[in-house]
Amino acid sequence: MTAPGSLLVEVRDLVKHYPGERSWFGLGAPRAAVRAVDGVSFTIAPGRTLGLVGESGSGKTTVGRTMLRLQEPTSGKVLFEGNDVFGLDAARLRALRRKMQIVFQDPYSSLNPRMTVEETLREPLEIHRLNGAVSALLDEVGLDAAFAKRYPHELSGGQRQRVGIARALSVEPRFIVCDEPVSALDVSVQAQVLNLLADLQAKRRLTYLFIAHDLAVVRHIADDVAVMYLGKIVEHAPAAEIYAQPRHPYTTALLSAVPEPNPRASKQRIVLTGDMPSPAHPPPGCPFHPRCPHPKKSERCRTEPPPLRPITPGHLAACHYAEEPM
Amino acid sequence: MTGGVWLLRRLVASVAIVFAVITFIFILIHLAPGKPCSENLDPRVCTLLTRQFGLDQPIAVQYWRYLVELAHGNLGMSFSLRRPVWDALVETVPFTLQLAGAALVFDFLLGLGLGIYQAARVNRLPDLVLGNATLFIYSLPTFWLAPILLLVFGEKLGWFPVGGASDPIFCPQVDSLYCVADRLWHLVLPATTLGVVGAAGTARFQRAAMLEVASQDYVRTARAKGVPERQIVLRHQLRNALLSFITRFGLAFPFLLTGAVLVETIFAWPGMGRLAFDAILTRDYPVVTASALIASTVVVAGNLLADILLGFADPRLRVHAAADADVVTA
Amino acid sequence: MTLGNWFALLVALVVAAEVVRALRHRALRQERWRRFFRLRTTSWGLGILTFLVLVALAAPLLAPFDPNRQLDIVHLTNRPPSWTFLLGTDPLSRDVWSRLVYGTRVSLGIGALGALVAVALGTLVGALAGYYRRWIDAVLMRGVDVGLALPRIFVLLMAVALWDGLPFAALVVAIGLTSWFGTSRLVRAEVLSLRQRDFVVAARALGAGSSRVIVRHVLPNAAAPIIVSAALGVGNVLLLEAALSFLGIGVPPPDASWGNMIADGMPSIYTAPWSTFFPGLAISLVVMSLNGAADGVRDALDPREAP
Amino acid sequence: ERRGGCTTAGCGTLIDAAVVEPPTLLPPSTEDIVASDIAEQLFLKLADVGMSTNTVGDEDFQPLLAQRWEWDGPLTLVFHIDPRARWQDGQRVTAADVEFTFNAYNDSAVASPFRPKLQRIEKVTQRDSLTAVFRFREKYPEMFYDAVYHMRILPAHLLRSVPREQWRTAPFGRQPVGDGPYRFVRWQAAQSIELVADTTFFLGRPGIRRLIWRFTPSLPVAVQQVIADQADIREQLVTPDNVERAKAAKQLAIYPFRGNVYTFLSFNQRAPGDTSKPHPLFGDRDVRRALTMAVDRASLVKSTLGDLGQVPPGPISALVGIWAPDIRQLPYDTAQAARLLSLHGWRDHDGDGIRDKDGQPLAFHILVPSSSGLRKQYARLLQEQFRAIGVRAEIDELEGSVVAQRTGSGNYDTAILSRSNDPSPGSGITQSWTLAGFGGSNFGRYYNPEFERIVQRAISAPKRDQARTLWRYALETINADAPGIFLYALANVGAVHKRVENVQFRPDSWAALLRTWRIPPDRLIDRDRVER
Amino acid sequence: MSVLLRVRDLKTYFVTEHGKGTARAVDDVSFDLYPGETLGIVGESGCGKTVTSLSILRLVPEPPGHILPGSLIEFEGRNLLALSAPELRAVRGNQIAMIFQEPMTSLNPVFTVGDQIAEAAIIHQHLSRRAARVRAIEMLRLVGIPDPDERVDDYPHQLSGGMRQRVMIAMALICHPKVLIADEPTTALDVTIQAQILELLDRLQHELGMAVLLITHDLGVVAGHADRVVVMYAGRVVETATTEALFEHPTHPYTEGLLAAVPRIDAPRARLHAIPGQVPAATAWPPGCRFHPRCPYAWEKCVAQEPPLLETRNEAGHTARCWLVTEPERRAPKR
Ligand SMILES: Nc1ncnc2c1ncn2[C@@H]1O[C@H](COP(=O)(O)OP(=O)(O)OP(=O)(O)O)[C@@H](O)[C@H]1O
Ligand SMILES: Nc1ncnc2c1ncn2[C@@H]1O[C@H](COP(=O)(O)OP(=O)(O)OP(=O)(O)O)[C@@H](O)[C@H]1O
Ligand SMILES: [Mg+2]
Ligand SMILES: [Mg+2]
Repeated sequence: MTAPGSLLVEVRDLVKHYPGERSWFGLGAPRAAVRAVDGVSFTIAPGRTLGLVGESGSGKTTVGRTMLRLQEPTSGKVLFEGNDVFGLDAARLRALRRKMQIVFQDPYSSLNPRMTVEETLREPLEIHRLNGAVSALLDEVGLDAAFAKRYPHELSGGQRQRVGIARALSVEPRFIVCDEPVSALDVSVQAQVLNLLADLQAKRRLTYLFIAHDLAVVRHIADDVAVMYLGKIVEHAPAAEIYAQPRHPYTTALLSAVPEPNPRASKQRIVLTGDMPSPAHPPPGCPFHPRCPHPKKSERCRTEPPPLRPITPGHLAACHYAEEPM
Repeated sequence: MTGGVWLLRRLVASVAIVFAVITFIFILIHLAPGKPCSENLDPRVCTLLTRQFGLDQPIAVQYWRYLVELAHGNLGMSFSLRRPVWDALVETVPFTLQLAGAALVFDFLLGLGLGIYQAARVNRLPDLVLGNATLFIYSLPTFWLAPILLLVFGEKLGWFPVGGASDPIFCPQVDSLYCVADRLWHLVLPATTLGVVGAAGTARFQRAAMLEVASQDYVRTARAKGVPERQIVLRHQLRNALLSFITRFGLAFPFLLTGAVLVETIFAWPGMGRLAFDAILTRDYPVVTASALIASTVVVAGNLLADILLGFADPRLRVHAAADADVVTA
Repeated sequence: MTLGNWFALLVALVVAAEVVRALRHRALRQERWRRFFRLRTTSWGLGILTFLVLVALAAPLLAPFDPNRQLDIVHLTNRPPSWTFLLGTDPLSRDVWSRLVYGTRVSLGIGALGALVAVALGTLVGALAGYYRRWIDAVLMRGVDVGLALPRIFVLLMAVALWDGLPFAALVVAIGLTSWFGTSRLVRAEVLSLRQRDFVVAARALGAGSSRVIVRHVLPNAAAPIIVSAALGVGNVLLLEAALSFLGIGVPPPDASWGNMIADGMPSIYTAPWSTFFPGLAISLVVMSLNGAADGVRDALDPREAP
Repeated sequence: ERRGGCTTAGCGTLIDAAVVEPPTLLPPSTEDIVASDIAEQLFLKLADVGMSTNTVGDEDFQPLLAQRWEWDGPLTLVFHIDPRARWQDGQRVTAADVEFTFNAYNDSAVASPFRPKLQRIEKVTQRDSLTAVFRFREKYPEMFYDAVYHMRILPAHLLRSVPREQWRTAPFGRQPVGDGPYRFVRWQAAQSIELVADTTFFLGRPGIRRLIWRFTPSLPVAVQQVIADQADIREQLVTPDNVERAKAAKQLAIYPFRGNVYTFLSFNQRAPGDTSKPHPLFGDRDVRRALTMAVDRASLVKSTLGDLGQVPPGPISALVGIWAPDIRQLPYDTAQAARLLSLHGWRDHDGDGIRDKDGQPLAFHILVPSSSGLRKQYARLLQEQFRAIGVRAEIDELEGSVVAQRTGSGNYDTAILSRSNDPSPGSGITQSWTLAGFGGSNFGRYYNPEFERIVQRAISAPKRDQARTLWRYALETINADAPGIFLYALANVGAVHKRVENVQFRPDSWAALLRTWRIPPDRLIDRDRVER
Repeated sequence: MSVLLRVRDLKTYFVTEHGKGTARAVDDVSFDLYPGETLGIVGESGCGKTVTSLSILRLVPEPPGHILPGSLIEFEGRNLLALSAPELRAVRGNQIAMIFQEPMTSLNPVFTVGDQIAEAAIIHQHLSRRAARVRAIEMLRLVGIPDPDERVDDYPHQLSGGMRQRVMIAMALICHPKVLIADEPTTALDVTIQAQILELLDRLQHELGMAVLLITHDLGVVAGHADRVVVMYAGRVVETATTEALFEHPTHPYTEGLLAAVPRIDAPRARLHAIPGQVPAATAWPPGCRFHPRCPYAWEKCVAQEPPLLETRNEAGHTARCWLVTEPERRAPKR
């Protein structure tokens, strides 16, 4: 991990609970809160990419959106260039939003169907009174200028995603949260978009929080990888290390579950049993213990939540038996 | 939250709504200028009566008195009917319920039937013909339809009675099977008038709902299982289309009550709609407020009923004690 | 009917047909508008509406008589349709066709104004409640609950029957003011789901303020239900106005609206059905056309993306 | 189906297609017409006017509850009650009942609309159990009429315990016990009231066994019921349309009779809302005269009512005996009307088609109750007639109660009002057109001392012929003042099923003689034979 | 071994709203399925996989879709396209069963899963409701759902995605069909759940001995679970081979590109190979070889003339729709 001085983003003990819906008249007792994010901390140095991986519902999107203060957190801090994001007033927040942007997962809902590409791209320029050119933006994401007049439904998924990226780029941000930007795309197009993101990062010295559920995709873009499970980070390490030597049994299982396009690869698969528990009722102790295939699983796992701790320098894992990986 | 608590809360809220409605109506009618006196009444008599009814008091006082009486279950004395409002309501409300109920049945049976039939034959000739017919009927003004029906089926063909709720000679009171039939016979025209427009709406609605469901994946799943087409329509599609239908059902009550005012007047149906209408025109404050009470109660109850029905019909809404605890462990 | 009137009528019909044809033709180029014209009823509806608007605009050209003139109260009352009196005369010996033509102005105006008030208010309340949630939502929606439980006909009757000197425009506004509850629920539901959509989140992430988000991103996408409920609302207002006229409260005489034409003709409905039949038909026609057009709008603004 | 076996004379069921449901059947508490029709069958008067409806003196009166009467001095009238008369609960009808009745009618707590008509009776006492004595305050020609016509004798033993201020809502009013030819059977709210013949009625068993009033709030539908043979009587068809349709129905017989209502456009002579100032327009007699002359009343009547109506020769209906078509009235003369208006400075200065003076257009409102189709139609006709001479009239169609409120308090320009007469010309005219009616039903506050004087003389004229001449003079005086435009007097046309014989409509109260109607046994139909 | 399901020249077109023309979603697709084998069909979104699978059971919504005459779908010697409606129903869910991509929407929300599983057994095996319920519980146990006697009365919304897909499988297999068509059974699921489901399918296929048509866009899934693979592009079959052969010697440039584009967990961080351009619209397939606009090797012939499925030299039954098979020397990259 990088030295604190050179940090762009720092997330400290971020917690986001969605209160259960209150019933009619707001009189009813709320249902159990959904602990979407339950104490997440990490840092990202400028120009680097942190890959955030986890299964559906593990809280990845919530982390991304809360960091940009698109949702108010329950507690915790996010520092951007040393500023407390949650402490900003409206005007400064607006200024900050020029520097932090987000790209969405679903190319179908991320663009306003009633606005042309041009209108979509012009809007941020208007809001921040910038003088940028729509055509330059299109060019940068590899789209023909002719697309400017089109409506989203006239574009393919990959093209929409490029427009989404262009929109994020339009305010010249330093940091972009990429919330599963390629999961909805076909393999061939997914590769195009991943390459585009990599190129842009190099060109503009962008910093990414790259959210994905697919470890293989993250492998191609991230410098560091954090694995989330039930609202918590269970492992966090430089990419090379985490793929070579996963410390948490969940990471191990995830890695082994990725189908490999190689019929001869006869690796020993670890198939986890059961589903991820509901974040409204997380199990006590280690949140992963009900599904954990670790041979050493013990009573301790059931009762004592393992802290996220360094196993080797720069490699954090939240497992009592991280020193003895599977 | 359990079903009981949910219901209790809804009930409390419903009472609050009804209360708000009568307050609003009370204020509105008392703010209206004029006194509850008929056209030819000597103004001196009128003044006397106004004093007798306490209408010369400030509105706040009147409102407070009304609430106190209401709390004691006393709806007051009707000025124009010269009898307790309660008595008048007890006699008229059942008629409105009969009319609205018959119209509702007519509306929904016919509407559902047509809608399902149309959906099953979508874009074919019967569907197109019915589609245009329902659209036309849907846009008919009730007060225009009613005289036509009366003329054709009442006067010219003589199939149905011209107005009234029962035969005054044979059935002044419904005390035999014959009289039940008589009542139904009298119900045909008014209920048709009130129901047919709704039925056309229901048919259009139901057709759309059925088609919406028809394109759902689970219908395809059923087909892939080899379920016969009939069963797909009647079991898989209908069950789901009924969910949106129930919501419509809940919204039908205000419509029926509004329609009842006109229909009851034209068909001489001795119901509450007519009572309320006359009461408004004669400024019979207690009757107006009490009718508003009943009307809003019916509407709110209709909504509540629809919600409850929906809760039963839609498993996703069913209130399970352990709805949250969907923890699954292997 | 003079030759000139016939000619004007013909022109109106042809223009209406042409307008629809031209629109259809142009629509073919754009996916969304092609969907608008998918159903035949939409074209018909649009055509009839266009025709009626033309009729309203060109009323003096189409009407052979002064609509309020009582031509001969002794000899020309309740005349059946003929070449002179295309749709007959009413009990006051006025020409039904001329009244119908001029009534188009009033009735369409009433319908549009009432629906406008209702939809504007419904949209505003729905959008505020749906977008801001929290207590604003709670307060507004409880109000809507009460509004929906309020027997509307009571309120209207009271407002109109009991408050003398209430100008007619106020009645229309009153109709509007009591008709928005359903729309506001509809809009709120739509806004609630829209505010979760990524493009709305994106707009906020870009620093767009609430008003901008609502006006540029949320409302345009909630347009379909709003427009549809406006279209259907016009019909409802017309029917309501007619009902109120029937109950003796409506457009002040002598001016014609379809509703008060029906009311005026009602006493002779059996001996001179034409003076009620044609305005009734006109109302049905408008409601039908609006329904047809609304279907088209629904198709055209279908939030589902084009394949 | 219960087909019964009643096949003799005295069978029969008549259904009246009524429009308005009465609020109560207790006679002093209501002026409602249907209530009065039903009360005719339930409660007897002491005596009643005859078919001639002559109200002067007592010669033309028929004995009813009173077997006979005599004058005991100029101010004392003694009635001898028929000893056979019984209340339907078996009690005898006594002079005590008569005394009780008068006191009740005269009690302000009862708030009876008939009370003003009894002002000149000082008191009623009983001489013995069957003799009631009326004491008058003054002597006048219609003393006997006042004594018998307005009151129906009530059962003191049943009503004495009911507090007077609760009479309006007394349960007795919905469950009356009378002494008339019919007894009350049931009242189905908003549906029907049923009476059955009292076979022991002391003046003879009624011809029809059962009477049912069926309430159908819409007149066209009520008419439709008789046409469709689902009712037997519609006593008032009102419009020529309805008459045509009823004539076309094979089973119906048509009975025209004199109407008791006249309708007029009332000019408010005082400023709206402020009775101390004259009305800016109608304070001027010439404006009123001009407006009256601008209206072609004959054509209006022809247009709306055909043969069913007449232009009244003054503020009276055809019922009263002083009606004469040749009473002098303002002519229909638009030229004269225009000249008169111009003369007073009302000219169309700005060329908008409406006359104006000092920048004020000649415009006013016509108030009309929205419940009356005919009057609404008239309002539209008048509006057009006025427009023709450059006067703008705006129509305010308002609910009956609002109209009552506004006209009663003098807050209006003009209003189309109807007045029903009882057979006596005096009472109606005094109430509506003299100083005595200020604050009462003289809404327009018409006052002409000359007219008052003539009326007084007419009322106290002891001879009918003398009275006639004076009345004619009075009417011509008021016509010249044009306090209103007397628009129409509706002739009544009733329709009754042809099987009914001996049908007689007494103009002041069509149902007064119902007990004499009958159905021959060979013409009985299903509904007549029913036995329940 | 005899062919169980033979698809020949299948053409399924959609008439889109007027003006846009016909979408030739499936255009001349042929393949065979043998008893007990798993045949994978891979291809990117919109290439016609789902329509192919729906066509087999004639579930294509009609209108707008229709299967063109001349197509043949032969199951055990009977042409499914010629069957009457009742005959067809006897096959559906009984001989050939299907599971779908979206387990969320493919289950009817208002019936219990037990009812839905049992329905097919009631229809095809005429079991009583009670017996069918017992069968349903058995099936739930078979697909590895814990507490099946309780879960049988659950509604779909009470289950997680993985469990729903298991229910779908139970529903499909209750009549022991000879063919199971699995249309992207795991796409909507998380990797760990995907692994569970694929494992389950493998096991069940083994136990019940049915043939599986495994439709997916994920080459990794095919690699691990299919015996043979059909690669589709733009409504056409572009390559068929045994799994090993396909991954070892991808012949069609599309297959090649696709393989190269897959991000790999074992590769270091590096640029991915991307196929340029987009999949064309089904209403406007390019002339000639439908892949030529995106193909790095394309030459004039590819534009002019569409290649047939050509037998490659690698292996019997390995065919590819590419002129490169006849002119392998052109495989040298352009530029
Ligand atoms: N607005 C909300 N209200 C209530 N609960 C929410 C809300 N948004 C998310 N959640 C819940 O929070 C948890 C985490 O959601 P989140 O979207 O962050 O997960 P994710 O890891 O991004 O999943 P995915 O891969 O499906 O996008 C989930 O259980 C979700 O149901
Ligand atoms: N109902 C339909 N109406 C019109 N076109 C359709 C319809 N269904 C499918 N298509 C068209 O057929 C083509 C093939 O669709 P299909 O669903 O088979 O693709 P797929 O390979 O299954 O893709 P995916 O991976 O997205 O499921 C697409 O271009 C689609 O537009
Ligand atoms: Mg997410
Ligand atoms: Mg598919």
